[in-house]
Amino acid sequence: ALVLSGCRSGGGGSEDGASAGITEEPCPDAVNEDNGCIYLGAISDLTKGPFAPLAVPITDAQKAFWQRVNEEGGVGGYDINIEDHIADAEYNPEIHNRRYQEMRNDILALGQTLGSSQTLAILDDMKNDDVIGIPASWNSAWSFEDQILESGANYCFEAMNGVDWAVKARGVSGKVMAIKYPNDYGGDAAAGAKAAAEANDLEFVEVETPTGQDNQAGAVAAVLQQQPELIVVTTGPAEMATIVGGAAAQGWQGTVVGSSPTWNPALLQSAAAPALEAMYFQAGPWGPWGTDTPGHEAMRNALGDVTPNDGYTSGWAWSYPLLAALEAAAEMDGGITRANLVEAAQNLEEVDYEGMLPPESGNQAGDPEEVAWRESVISKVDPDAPTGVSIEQEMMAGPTAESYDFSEPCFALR
Amino acid sequence: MLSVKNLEVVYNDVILVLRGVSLTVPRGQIVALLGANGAGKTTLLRALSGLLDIHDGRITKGEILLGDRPIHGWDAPKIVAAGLGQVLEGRRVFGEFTVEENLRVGGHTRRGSLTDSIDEIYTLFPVLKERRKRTAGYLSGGEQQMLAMGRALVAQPDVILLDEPSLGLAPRIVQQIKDIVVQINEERGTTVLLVEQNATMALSIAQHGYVMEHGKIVMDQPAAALLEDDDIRDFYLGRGELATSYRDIKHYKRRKRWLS
Amino acid sequence: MNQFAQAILNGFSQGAIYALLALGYVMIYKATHVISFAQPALMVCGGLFSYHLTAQIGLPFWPGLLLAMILGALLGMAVERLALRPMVGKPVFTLAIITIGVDIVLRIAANRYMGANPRIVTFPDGSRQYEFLGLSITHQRVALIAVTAITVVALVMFFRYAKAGLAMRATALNQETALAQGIRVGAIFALAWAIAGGLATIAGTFVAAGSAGMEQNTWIIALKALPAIIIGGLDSLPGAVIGGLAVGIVESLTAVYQPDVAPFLGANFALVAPYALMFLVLLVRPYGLFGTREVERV
Amino acid sequence: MLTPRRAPRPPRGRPQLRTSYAQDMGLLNTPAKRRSTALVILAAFTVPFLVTDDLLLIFTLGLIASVGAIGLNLVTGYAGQVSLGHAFFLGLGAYTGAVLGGDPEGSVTGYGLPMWIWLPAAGVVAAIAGLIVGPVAVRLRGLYLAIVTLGLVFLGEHIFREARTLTGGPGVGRRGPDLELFGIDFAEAGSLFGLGLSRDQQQYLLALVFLIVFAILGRNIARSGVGRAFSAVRDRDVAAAVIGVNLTVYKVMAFAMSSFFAGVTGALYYAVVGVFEPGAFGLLLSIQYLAMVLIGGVATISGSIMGALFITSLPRIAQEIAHLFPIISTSTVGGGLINVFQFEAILYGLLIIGFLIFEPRGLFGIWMRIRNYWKGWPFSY
Amino acid sequence: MTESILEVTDVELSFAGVKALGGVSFDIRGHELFAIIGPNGAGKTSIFNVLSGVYRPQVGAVRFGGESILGVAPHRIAERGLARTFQNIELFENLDVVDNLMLGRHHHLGYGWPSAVAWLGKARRAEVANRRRVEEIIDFLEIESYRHLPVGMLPYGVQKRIELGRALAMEPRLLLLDEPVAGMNGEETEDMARFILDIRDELKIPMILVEHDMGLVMDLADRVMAMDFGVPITIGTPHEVQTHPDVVRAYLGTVDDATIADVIEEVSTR
Ligand SMILES: Nc1ncnc2c1ncn2[C@@H]1O[C@H](COP(=O)(O)OP(=O)(O)OP(=O)(O)O)[C@@H](O)[C@H]1O
Ligand SMILES: Nc1ncnc2c1ncn2[C@@H]1O[C@H](COP(=O)(O)OP(=O)(O)OP(=O)(O)O)[C@@H](O)[C@H]1O
Ligand SMILES: [Mg+2]
Ligand SMILES: [Mg+2]
Repeated sequence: ALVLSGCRSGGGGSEDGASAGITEEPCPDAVNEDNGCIYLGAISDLTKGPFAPLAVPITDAQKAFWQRVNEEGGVGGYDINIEDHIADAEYNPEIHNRRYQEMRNDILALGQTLGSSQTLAILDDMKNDDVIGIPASWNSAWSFEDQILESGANYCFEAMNGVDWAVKARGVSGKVMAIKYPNDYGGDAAAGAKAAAEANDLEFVEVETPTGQDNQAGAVAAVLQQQPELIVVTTGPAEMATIVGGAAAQGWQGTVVGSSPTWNPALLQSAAAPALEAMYFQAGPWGPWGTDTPGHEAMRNALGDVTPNDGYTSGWAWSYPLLAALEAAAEMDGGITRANLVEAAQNLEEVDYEGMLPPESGNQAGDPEEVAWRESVISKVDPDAPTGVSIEQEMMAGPTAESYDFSEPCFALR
Repeated sequence: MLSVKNLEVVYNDVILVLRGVSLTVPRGQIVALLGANGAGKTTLLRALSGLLDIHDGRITKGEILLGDRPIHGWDAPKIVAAGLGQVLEGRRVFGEFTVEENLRVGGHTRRGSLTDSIDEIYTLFPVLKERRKRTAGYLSGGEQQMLAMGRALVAQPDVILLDEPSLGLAPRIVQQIKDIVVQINEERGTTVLLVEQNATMALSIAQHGYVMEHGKIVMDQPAAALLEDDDIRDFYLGRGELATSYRDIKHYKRRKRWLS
Repeated sequence: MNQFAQAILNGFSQGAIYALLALGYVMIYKATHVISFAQPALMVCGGLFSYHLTAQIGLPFWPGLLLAMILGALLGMAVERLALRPMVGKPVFTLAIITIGVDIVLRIAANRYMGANPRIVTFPDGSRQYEFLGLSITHQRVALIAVTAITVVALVMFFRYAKAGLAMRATALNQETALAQGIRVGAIFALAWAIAGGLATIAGTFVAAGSAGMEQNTWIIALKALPAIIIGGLDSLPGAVIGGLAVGIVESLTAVYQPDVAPFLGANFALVAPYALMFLVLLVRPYGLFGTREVERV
Repeated sequence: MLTPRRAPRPPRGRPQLRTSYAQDMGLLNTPAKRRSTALVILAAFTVPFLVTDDLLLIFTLGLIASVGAIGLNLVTGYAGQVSLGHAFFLGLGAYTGAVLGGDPEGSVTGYGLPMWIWLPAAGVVAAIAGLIVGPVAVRLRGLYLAIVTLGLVFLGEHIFREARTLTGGPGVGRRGPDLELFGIDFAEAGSLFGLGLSRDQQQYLLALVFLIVFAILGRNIARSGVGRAFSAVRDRDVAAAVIGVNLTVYKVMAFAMSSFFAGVTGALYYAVVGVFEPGAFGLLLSIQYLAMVLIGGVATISGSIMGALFITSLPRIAQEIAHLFPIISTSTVGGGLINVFQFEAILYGLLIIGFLIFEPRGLFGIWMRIRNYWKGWPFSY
Repeated sequence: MTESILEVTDVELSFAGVKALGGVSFDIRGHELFAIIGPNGAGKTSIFNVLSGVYRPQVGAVRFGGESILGVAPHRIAERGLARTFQNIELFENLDVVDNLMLGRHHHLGYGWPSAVAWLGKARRAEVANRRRVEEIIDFLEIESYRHLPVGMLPYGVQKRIELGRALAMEPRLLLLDEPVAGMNGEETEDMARFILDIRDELKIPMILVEHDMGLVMDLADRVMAMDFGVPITIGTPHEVQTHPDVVRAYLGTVDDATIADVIEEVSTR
């Protein structure tokens, strides 16, 4: 198979960008036998990488999303297939690149590209190939990349909203501490937290902490030493629970604001549960799994009997703009092609998120300063909710985010 | 007691080293096995004690009987437990162990206290007693050889295979080794298969002798007869009466071979 | 001062986990002279056994742990039998790479079991605090330290009074010679792996009972034991314990003080502090604190 | 000293007999070796015209990694100093290359120097690090050395993480240097000797030439007095010293040479990969290179190359095999007992285990068997 | 007689309280064959280890070729012309015979790593020239047929010969042989004896020989030193040493011992 599939002369013949990734043949196992087929790729982190626990539900939700689209008749006479080009890149830019090379002639667009440096590794090729992609993160830099079709408020705005909310709703008036991973995710959120702290005239400190629950002694010590009133965390769930649990065990009290990647419902079984229930809140781009909107509802129906997880919610919500772009491209001259899709994506003004986000949040046509979506929801710990959190504060943008000068990313990727 | 019938051994699936060896070591006797370097003596002993595996060797034909039990195909620990002990070629002491620990490992298969048998070894080799707490790897070559011998005796096997036990020993100790072999043979009735380059020594205590060349037994006679044999004298015993000083051996000699 | 003492106490209790893991490495090294890179997987699997037995099947913690240890030991033996035994007598680095293969296989299987959610073992009354001299420690940590102490004593006794201890070392030094003494090398290997599996299970269980539980990335903890065994000396049981505790304490002290005392070392220098300590120890003692010096004479 | 003898003259028509010592010590000292090497090289040059670009990328990376594997084989295979620190030297080379050859306009430091500067410089910087580490090796043995060099990897990762202006930091990373040599831009499709070539074809050819050069250098080291001294140090160091080999010098030299190879490999490899981040240079990378050496064959140059190609293409091999099992491959992510990616990853582990169990002498061992079989051809017996 | 190549004066060596050598003095005169005998553990090998720089004695002086070699690294001593064989064979098992011997010529190669990497004129010429010397030794020791075999696979007797060859390849000014015929049968011992004699008589290399084969020692040696417990008992001609009562008691065994009687008889009839 290796030799056959790799044979230069036998390689499919669809090397010209115009028609790549789209055929008049029906998809394998097609829902609509009469439709042609659009192939999407997904380069994710499915086995060994650090995000595998989240990436698997994200990817599953995306499969379910496109399956539902097909069941509702497809787009412009085509079914969408993402199943055939899912690849595991182990959160490694090098493998990410390899996986992209393997599929670049066979896909129309990337339904998922997970990781920042990973996506950067293929971004130039994507540009040359006229391939757009859905990121699996909320990095502020994506607003500035034409090839990338992001959804919801980025980490930076999210952190601003978290701080603003805590000041207002929890009466925070003391020191704000950002505890962050030393990467783009941490950097983006910390920049937002800092901006908000400054805007609210609060003292601000930043602590960088590595991955691994066994490596949080420094962060715990920093909390105990500095006694912040508010902590904005951008780590994984294990680290967040270890820090909050550890600091609380030694007497610290205050407010913790995390974001979607810092939370896992299983933490409610841990020794840190009491501390989390008392202090943990989470800013997010949209409501958690159990939220009552048509989009959430459709997702829950489509996924059926799975253990609820907000990875699903994200994977589902992220897919809407690509659907919108496909629908727009189908209306254009020449129908759905890579080039049309790029153009459609760049000119999207509204995306129907079925209530998960307001339609105007999908606006891509304009300066990020003008169109970037700045509103988040705040959730609280709720042991009765399916994913352990439920909405505390509906979609809003705090004063800091409202007035933030977004003429460049909060945290530069290149 | 121990008999080998038509044994063939192959290393790495290709190198045929024993080509049909048969030999018998009757109960309570001492049998000497002679042969040039590379003849296959060590290989035969490995086959007897089940250590071929580890050298990528395999018995391809023939059988080995210990008493009336076929033991080819058994693994080494089982053979040792059945009463067959071995002194490996080339002083294989556990270098990082002390002398005493080495002796204790030697008694691994024995139940109960080892103190008595170890004391016995110390009487046989007083040097070892002096060095009992020292790291074996730092002993002199000869001391290590004594230790290897002593270690095999701790287990008090019924049959013992000795692979060049006198290697690198001072003449007085060689003498002593000889006495020890005779002693355990007489007092405990231990059966001995003795591989030696020091053929004079070996044949002087053995009842029977075998000579091996190129993986075959080429001579099989009572020890006394072998001692008289001219060829044996020439090749194993060194310069007999005929030979003069090494200084006079200036001519190139062609090695005589019996068969093959 | 109090902060200092607390940091040491925290490091000590974290070090107990490293010590258990280090003991596992040392066991396998003692019998085979191989460093097993499968130890992380054994730890993860052990933690999951405990999780499954307590959270899913409903056993209480201690019986669950005991049963899990048995399963962990069996898993260790199975690994040895299937992947390592065929390689007896082969170069140790080849074996080490094989253990890496084993680690991948086991961990993927464990990941499959875990899925997206961390698996958390509930330790009864685990978060109760004890206070003394102004220091605080949780009930669970006290239990961990006690279990570690009991395990260490049991192992040391075993090695002092059982023949297997000497036989195990003999096997590692020279398999052929060991075989010739009647030592059942295979059984020794199995024993070493079984003990290592059991130890990894205890460590894994306490990791899984921590505030974040056992998740897909938790295995990395097991690598902390590597500097520990070098500090203590690869083949020394007391060395493993002291090394493990030293790593825990140094890590904790660095995490607390380095940002203020030596900020120029960069953020999170605590991650590499164990290795820095290892370098220092080796400068003075090339075989670690208690390791056996390799004998070499000509 | 001894009665000199003239070299024996070979009878006519017996090509196996060498007429001079120089021939006996030649790079390829038998016609069979010459013939098979020529064939292999020829085949290697035709590969880019036969396979698709995605496969070609894997081969390109495999060829470059081969040089790193040869380097590790020098220190670990030939000189017996087991190093788990290779990832550190690879990283050092990668960042040296990226900083010297990188885009001066970007947010991370880059000097935009040409390839003929950054590539050797990457080797030199890594070699200097090797010179510094080498003396530690003199004191330590076996696994102690292995773990200490592993410490180097952790230290290196820390430095790479912290030196954000040079490395971009974790999760962000930076771009490698521009691949442009003798006016040929290997990062774009172009034409070479009148042949229209895609980017991947060009990079493949570059990697191939790069490997050939370094394989010859490696072979020279191995067959010269230096290589012999390495083996002596490995097999018996006391005896080596007593016959006149300076242990310290050769251990340090082994580290320095190996690091040089690693340095150039790192620079070129990540230039081809494009974007890389500090996490790349962790324990796993070191282990991968060790696996290349072990699976390829210890202390052989050709083994290193086979090992590197094998390990770099192993994920793809596992992927292809996994798709042969239809039951598993139908479910991609959720559902089922196990999904296809997990199956792939497990296969990857199993292949390593199985391979070493069934052929502990590595790919080189298999190659020797095949060669021995064909040597007697057509009279195979 | 000119200055002697080796002078050992009052050398004492102990290991963590254990005395291995307790005041050893001797010298080598001309190109004589000097033998050292003594019971196991007497310190013979330790003397060799002191001479070749593996051990450093706590007390005493060792002058080789007129210069002190105390504290000099083993490889430097080798470069000055001291070569040895080992009691337990210390060959490089994975290398073939030629490479083992070429390693003996290591410090005669005379090219550094840059030439090695490039393999241009210099390295190539040096390799060829040294290979020629190695082939002479191969001829001399009659090991042609093993040339390209890894030495680990060869029979013990051949390995001993190759070890001698490696020492010879160093073109030594003094050669130390540690039990060169241990584990050999009569015929192989004869071969070895012949080589030793040729080395002394034709190559004129002085030698120190440690050996338990009394026949060989008494036959070949010019002078013999007997030692026990790290101190010399006596130095003299073979005959003197052999009949020295202390030597007989400590080393050879009781006089009624048949083999020893043989030996004494044999030597005294000559
Ligand atoms: N592991 C092995 N692999 C391949 N060949 C081997 C192996 N061990 C021994 N041989 C070969 O088998 C033959 C017999 O070797 P063996 O060691 O049995 O001889 P020996 O009679 O004991 O010789 P010595 O007197 O030197 O000890 C030799 O030619 C040797 O090269
Ligand atoms: N490195 C060392 N460490 C400790 N003790 C040592 C060391 N080297 C030698 N010895 C001791 O010194 C003494 C003399 O040893 P040496 O090897 O010189 O004896 P030898 O005369 O060569 O004996 P043999 O004839 O048995 O080879 C022995 O008791 C030995 O244990
Ligand atoms: Mg033998
Ligand atoms: Mg000696």
